[in-house]
Amino acid sequence: MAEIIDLVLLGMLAITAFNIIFIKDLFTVVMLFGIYSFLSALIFVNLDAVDVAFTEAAVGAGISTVLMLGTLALTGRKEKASSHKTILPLLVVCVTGAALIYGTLDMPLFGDPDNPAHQHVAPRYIEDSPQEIGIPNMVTSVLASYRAFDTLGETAVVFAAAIGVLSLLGLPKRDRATIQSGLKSHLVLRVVAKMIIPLIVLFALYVQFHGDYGPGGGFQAGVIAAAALILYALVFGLPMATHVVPPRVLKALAALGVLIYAGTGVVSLFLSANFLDYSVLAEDPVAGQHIGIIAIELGVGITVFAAMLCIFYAFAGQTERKNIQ
Amino acid sequence: MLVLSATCIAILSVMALALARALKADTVYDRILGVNMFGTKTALFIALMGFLSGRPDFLDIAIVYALINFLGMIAVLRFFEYTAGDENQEQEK
Amino acid sequence: MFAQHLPVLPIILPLMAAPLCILLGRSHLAWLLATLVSALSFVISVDVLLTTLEQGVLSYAIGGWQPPWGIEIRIDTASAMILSAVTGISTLVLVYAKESIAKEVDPSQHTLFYTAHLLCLTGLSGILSTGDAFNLFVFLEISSLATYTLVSLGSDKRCLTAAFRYLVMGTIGATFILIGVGMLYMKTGTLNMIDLADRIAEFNGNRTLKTGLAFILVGVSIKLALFPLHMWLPPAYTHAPSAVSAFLASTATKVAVYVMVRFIFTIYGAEFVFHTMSMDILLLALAIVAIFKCSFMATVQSNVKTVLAYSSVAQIGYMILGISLVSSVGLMAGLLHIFNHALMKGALFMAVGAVLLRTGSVDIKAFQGLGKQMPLTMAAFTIAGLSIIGVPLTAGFVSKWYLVTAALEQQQWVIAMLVLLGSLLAIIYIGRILEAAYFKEPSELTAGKDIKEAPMLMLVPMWVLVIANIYFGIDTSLTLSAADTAAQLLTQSMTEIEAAQ
Amino acid sequence: MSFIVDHYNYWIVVLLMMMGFYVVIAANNLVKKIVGLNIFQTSVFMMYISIGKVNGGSAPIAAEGITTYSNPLPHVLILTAIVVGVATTAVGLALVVRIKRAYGTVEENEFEDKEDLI
Amino acid sequence: MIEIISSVFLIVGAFFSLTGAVGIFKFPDFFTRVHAASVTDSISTILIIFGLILRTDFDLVAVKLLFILIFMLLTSPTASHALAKSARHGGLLTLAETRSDKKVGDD
Amino acid sequence: MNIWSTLDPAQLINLTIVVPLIGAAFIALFSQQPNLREGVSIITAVVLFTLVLAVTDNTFSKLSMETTWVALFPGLEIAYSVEPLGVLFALVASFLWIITTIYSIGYMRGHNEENQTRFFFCFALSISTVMAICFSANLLTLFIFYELLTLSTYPLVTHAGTKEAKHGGRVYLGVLLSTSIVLFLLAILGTWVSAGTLNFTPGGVFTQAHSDSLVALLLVLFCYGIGKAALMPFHRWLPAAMVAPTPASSLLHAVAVVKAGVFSILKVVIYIFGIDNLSDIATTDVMLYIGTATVLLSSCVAMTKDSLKARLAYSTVSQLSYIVVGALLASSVAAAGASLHIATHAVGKITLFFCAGAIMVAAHKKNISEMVGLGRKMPITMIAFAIAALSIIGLPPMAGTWSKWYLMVGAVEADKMIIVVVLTISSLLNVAYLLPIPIKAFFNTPSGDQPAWSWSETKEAPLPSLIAIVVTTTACLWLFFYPQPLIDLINLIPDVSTELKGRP
Repeated sequence: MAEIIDLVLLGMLAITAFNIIFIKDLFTVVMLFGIYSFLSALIFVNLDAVDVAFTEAAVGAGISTVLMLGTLALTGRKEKASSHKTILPLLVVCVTGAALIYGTLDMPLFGDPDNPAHQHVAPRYIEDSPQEIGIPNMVTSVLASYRAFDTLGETAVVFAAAIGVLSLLGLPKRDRATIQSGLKSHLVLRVVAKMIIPLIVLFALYVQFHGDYGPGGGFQAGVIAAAALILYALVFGLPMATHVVPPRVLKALAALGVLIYAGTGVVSLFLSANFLDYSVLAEDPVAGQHIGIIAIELGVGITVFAAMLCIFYAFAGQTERKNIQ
Repeated sequence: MLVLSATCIAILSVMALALARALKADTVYDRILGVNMFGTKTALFIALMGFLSGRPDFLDIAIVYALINFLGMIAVLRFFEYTAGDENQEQEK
Repeated sequence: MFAQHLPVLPIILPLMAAPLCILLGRSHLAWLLATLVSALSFVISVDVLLTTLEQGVLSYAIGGWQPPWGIEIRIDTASAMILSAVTGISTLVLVYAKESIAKEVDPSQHTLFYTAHLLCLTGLSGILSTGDAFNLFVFLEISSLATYTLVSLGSDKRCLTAAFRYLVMGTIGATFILIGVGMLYMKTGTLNMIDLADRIAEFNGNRTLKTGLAFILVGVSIKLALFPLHMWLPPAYTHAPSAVSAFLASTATKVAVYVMVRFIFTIYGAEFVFHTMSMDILLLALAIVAIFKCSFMATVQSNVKTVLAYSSVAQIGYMILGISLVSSVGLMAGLLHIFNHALMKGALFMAVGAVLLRTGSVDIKAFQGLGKQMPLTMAAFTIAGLSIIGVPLTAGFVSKWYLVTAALEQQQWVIAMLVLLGSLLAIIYIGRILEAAYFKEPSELTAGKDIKEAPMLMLVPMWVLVIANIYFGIDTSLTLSAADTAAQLLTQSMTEIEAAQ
Repeated sequence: MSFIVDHYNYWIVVLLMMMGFYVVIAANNLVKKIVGLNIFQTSVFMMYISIGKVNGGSAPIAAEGITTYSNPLPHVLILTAIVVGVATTAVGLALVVRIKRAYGTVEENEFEDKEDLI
Repeated sequence: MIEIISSVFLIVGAFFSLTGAVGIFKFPDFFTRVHAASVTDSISTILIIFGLILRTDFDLVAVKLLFILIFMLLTSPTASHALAKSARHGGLLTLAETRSDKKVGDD
Repeated sequence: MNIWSTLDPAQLINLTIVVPLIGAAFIALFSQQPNLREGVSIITAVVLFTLVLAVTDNTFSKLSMETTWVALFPGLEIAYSVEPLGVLFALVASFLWIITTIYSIGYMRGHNEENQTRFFFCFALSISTVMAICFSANLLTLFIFYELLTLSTYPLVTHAGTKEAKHGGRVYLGVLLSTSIVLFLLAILGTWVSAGTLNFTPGGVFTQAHSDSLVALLLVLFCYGIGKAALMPFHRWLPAAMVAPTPASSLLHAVAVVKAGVFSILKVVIYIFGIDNLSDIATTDVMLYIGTATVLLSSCVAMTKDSLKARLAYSTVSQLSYIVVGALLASSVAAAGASLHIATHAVGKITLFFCAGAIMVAAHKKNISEMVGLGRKMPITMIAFAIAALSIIGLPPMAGTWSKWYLMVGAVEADKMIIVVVLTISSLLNVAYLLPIPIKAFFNTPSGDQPAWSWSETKEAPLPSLIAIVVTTTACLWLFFYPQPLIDLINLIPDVSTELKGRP
């Protein structure tokens, strides 16, 4: 069954990607990209990567698509036909593809438990992490403890992206509350949005603190919380949203999250352990690990929430500007 | 189990049809409709898959799907307002 | 107390300082913090370098998890040497940036500039220190994202398209690296570099590993702007703010060269790359073409920053040439050139930035007559330019000397001669600028303007680099011993194989 | 036959990657380039997740009664990579917005000051 | 017993969603298509989720399923409504209108 | 003669290099006071000459003088050590610097040149580098100062600042830098990699173990790489550099640059290849014949030039090749002749250039065709010219006789009769292109209605210039009658001797 689903999904992916190449209406392209993300997230679920699917759905289909749509609102939705350069790209792609196919010939069999990838490092994560770290979600264990440094880097990347977007687009000013915007004609939408936005925030908190046991964690929670506010901004207008969460606060929050994460590592340093070694945070190493993971997940969640929302604000501020003019 | 599988396949075919609608549509609204339908069915599909694989605690993902689908729809509608003025209804097929 | 933690500090200090900059808000506070942190990192890296020279490789398990399960910070002499150069240049550039940025960047973005700079430094330090292949990718992306931001801060609108081009190319490169690392992982089950090296040795001629190597090399080649994948570099360096050009030109591509060295010598092993895959011939050819094509391009540009940017691509050719000679001396020459080129390009771009500050232009015409109007700046430019050419008693001569020595040791007379011919082109493109500065009358661009010497805060870092150029051209003991130790360590496996045969 | 069954997943993923890659390098519109970049990256993520799959395995969240888990390590890597991807997308799109403002177009061949490159 | 009821729910739900999918192709104008899609969306969601709830032990999983159901029942019709409204706002006409007033273009 | 005998011999070397630098610093300091500035120039030159004399004294008393500045690479230092050939060159250079300085004062003032400070400054700098070249202990040091010499003389070449001067400067810099970087440096590196040392070693550094083809290749690289020796086809820079003011030209063509080139070739031949091994190298003969071809060809070209300085330039190209030929003949006598020719040609050619400059300053004439009857206007200058020309030709009783004599003897000893023939033909060509000038000046009367010659018409160059001319002319004669100190010095060079082998 899983194989059939896999194949069907891959087929749909291929069709979607193929259409994206040729469709000139960028609006459609972006929507199809949303579908592409959804489909790939389904594949991730099908291949047991639930945390990844969670993230891909929230980020790829959610944030990326919203940002792309926001950009289209500013740049126009038609791709102009280009007469030149199809041969060279095609050639490059064919060569690259051929190289990859060549590479697959010696690849380990798909799904074979005896693959080297499953034999060397991974068994320890699977077998020992529930005892060493004390939480059932191995992905969270690896992410937040064994490879916490990667995740610190990831947080820095999000922060860097926020810095980049802010320096390029700047944050909207707070004092534009007078201008009515948003989907103001959609009364039903406004009512429903008011009802579900608290639900989403609640769900985000659940994902934040349930990440140890189920799929999810700081990153996903941050994105979902940001999604709630993005929804708010979309329905009620950016000025309203900036009143709820002011941009300056967001900027500070994004910075704070990184500091919380790195600070946790520095605390370990002061407790004469290696950087990001949580075992020393409590008497019991396992409890220490747990405390550490909660702390850094909080840092990740705050940074991601603030950074994503910041980025959205920056884009929305631009569309708002265009709208006024 | 068989019923679950059958339902899965049915939903999968609905997804395929919705996708086809999104790819081949007369108006941009039809596209959006297809995309929306695709999104809701995907959420259902995930829920079914959770049961199929015996790990129903993945329902969180289905929630995210539903949420993101809604968000995406609103974003499409919102930003479509800006671009609709730019060009006429699309005509390509 | 912190002695054993020193290897990790050059990464986390700037990483923590970056958000602090945002929290501080005021640009001059951010500047002060960034400079101090960068200087502290520099001190630490030099200390680490000296430690590696005494004790060999430093290993540090992040989170207390032993490799290969956890991420290891692994600093050998090669990394420490380049790390010192990167942090050192970063400090100087930050000192320099205060005045330079004030003119070129909007005041509201100054804090963001320092934050992005610190993030970039974090990324570069991380790349240099980490012993984990995937972690390297993460830090590569931190530095890249910060770099795109920094480039886009330029005052000319063309910086935007340049940054975009850079972003697309850079992301393709990073994704290629990601594909390659994935292939490595699927065949070996590990991501730790040393562990990878041990396990790769078992598969000789595996097609997946070969493809992985090809993708990693192409990806890294984009990042290091190896010809013909260098298209993003000249516009990016031309239109970025001067301080950014100075920082990037002297560090970012060098770090990418380091990544290539890591993958070739530490992970795959020279044996696999050069004997099984015969990559040396390809790299050699590309390096030679890069040297000539881009040096030639440099000679016909009118924008001095573009000249220097093309020169950078050409100089990268020299580094790759050193690597592709497959010998300890060649690698040593490559590493030396990474270090030395950082010194000279930094100084050159700083001088050009000072000219931009005072004349408002970096066209070669703006340089006319500057020899009298900005004598100190132009003297710095001259000395650093001589170093690029490879004039004796400058740092550039030392690395070229070893490069040619390495070529001659393998009886590659033609290559040796080509390397020297490349220097001639450098004479032409540097000479054009010097001629304008010293032997021409001010052009209409600057005529009538009262052009003063650059401010102290710009001159000091510029001259520190210039003096370093001369110092390391005369007293080569430190750089040579470091590069030699590093090269020996990296080619250890190679020599063992040769000894066994 | 078994060769195909064992590799079809990789092949389709390669096909997807290449479609994305083609969009990146062939598209004239900058937004489309970014979309292509995302497709390319997402497909690479699929390759990684394929590596982690173990037949008969289950999602790597410890639960009673389950003995085989898929490999969690690729999942962790890809979580990070997805974030990197969205970060790049955000910065890229911000650049596109600025380019539109500065040049009035986002079509690559319409920039009036095309630089003589290569 | 519960299993059978659940199966019936699931199959009927699957059937409804298939009809909805056919509907978005076969119905003549946009508004009728929206109608087909949104109505079947809701009913099939209700049926399938109930079918699934019956297969649980009525624990946290069931709560989550209920949450999904409520969420989807709130969002899906709203989205459809907003879409239809947008389309109307954007000048799209029903089939009847198009027939009766051919002069009005859909721009 | 040794007024510096109290000084440590090693310090002497440092001083010879540093004293001109200090002089340069003071010249720059006194840029506003011409008298003071030129006073400093002359004092520095004199001090330098006494220093070199002290070094000579030490050399005769077989005192070894060595000093090391810095170790650039392991086993490779910037180091100096005195050996007789270098002393010879240093003597010539430092002596002629005094004269040239005196001459320049007259010339520059008479010509109202701009940027005189820069001129004297660069002059002092280049002398400093020449001293370093003279005493360098290894090829790397030689190379470094060889390059510095090129760079420090570049401002002299482009001194006029005109378009023409810049073009000349470009050719000058282009040819010299490119040959030195691409060929000379390559040859040095090749030597370093294969022999493992760059130190000048009596008898050479190559052993039987080195492959013949490698050594042969290196010889070619050295001969062409040392572009300052102006071996064809890399001689173009020399005529191009003629745009320089005459004192600079005389420095370039008689004292510093070209002599540094042939000096380097001699040093390489004697101390890197070894004269005795030279005949075993396959390419020696090839280079030898290229050298002789240069001798003949450039003499022919010289005849076609009407511009006096250009003619002298081609004459220099020709004369330089004498030295190259002498070095490559693989004969100790020829090498001695070549070494001696450095000195004799220097005094001869500098006199010729001084005269050319004097004519420019006093009569504003550049071309030979305009110099008809000039002997009456400038009798001292033209007499000096004639004497120097005879010296270049190699007729007794002028200094040039000795060097040509030894070269001939060397050629005979090496059994290369063709060289003897070529040298003879070349001397005839010298006669053909040099002697007509004084002859025209003295014996032809200008066409047209020019009045007859009278004393009142005499308008010689400024006094300092005239003094300089007289001194160098005297030197031309002096060296014929008292060449012994120089010959003694040359005989100290290992493997070089004015005595024929087998006849001690």
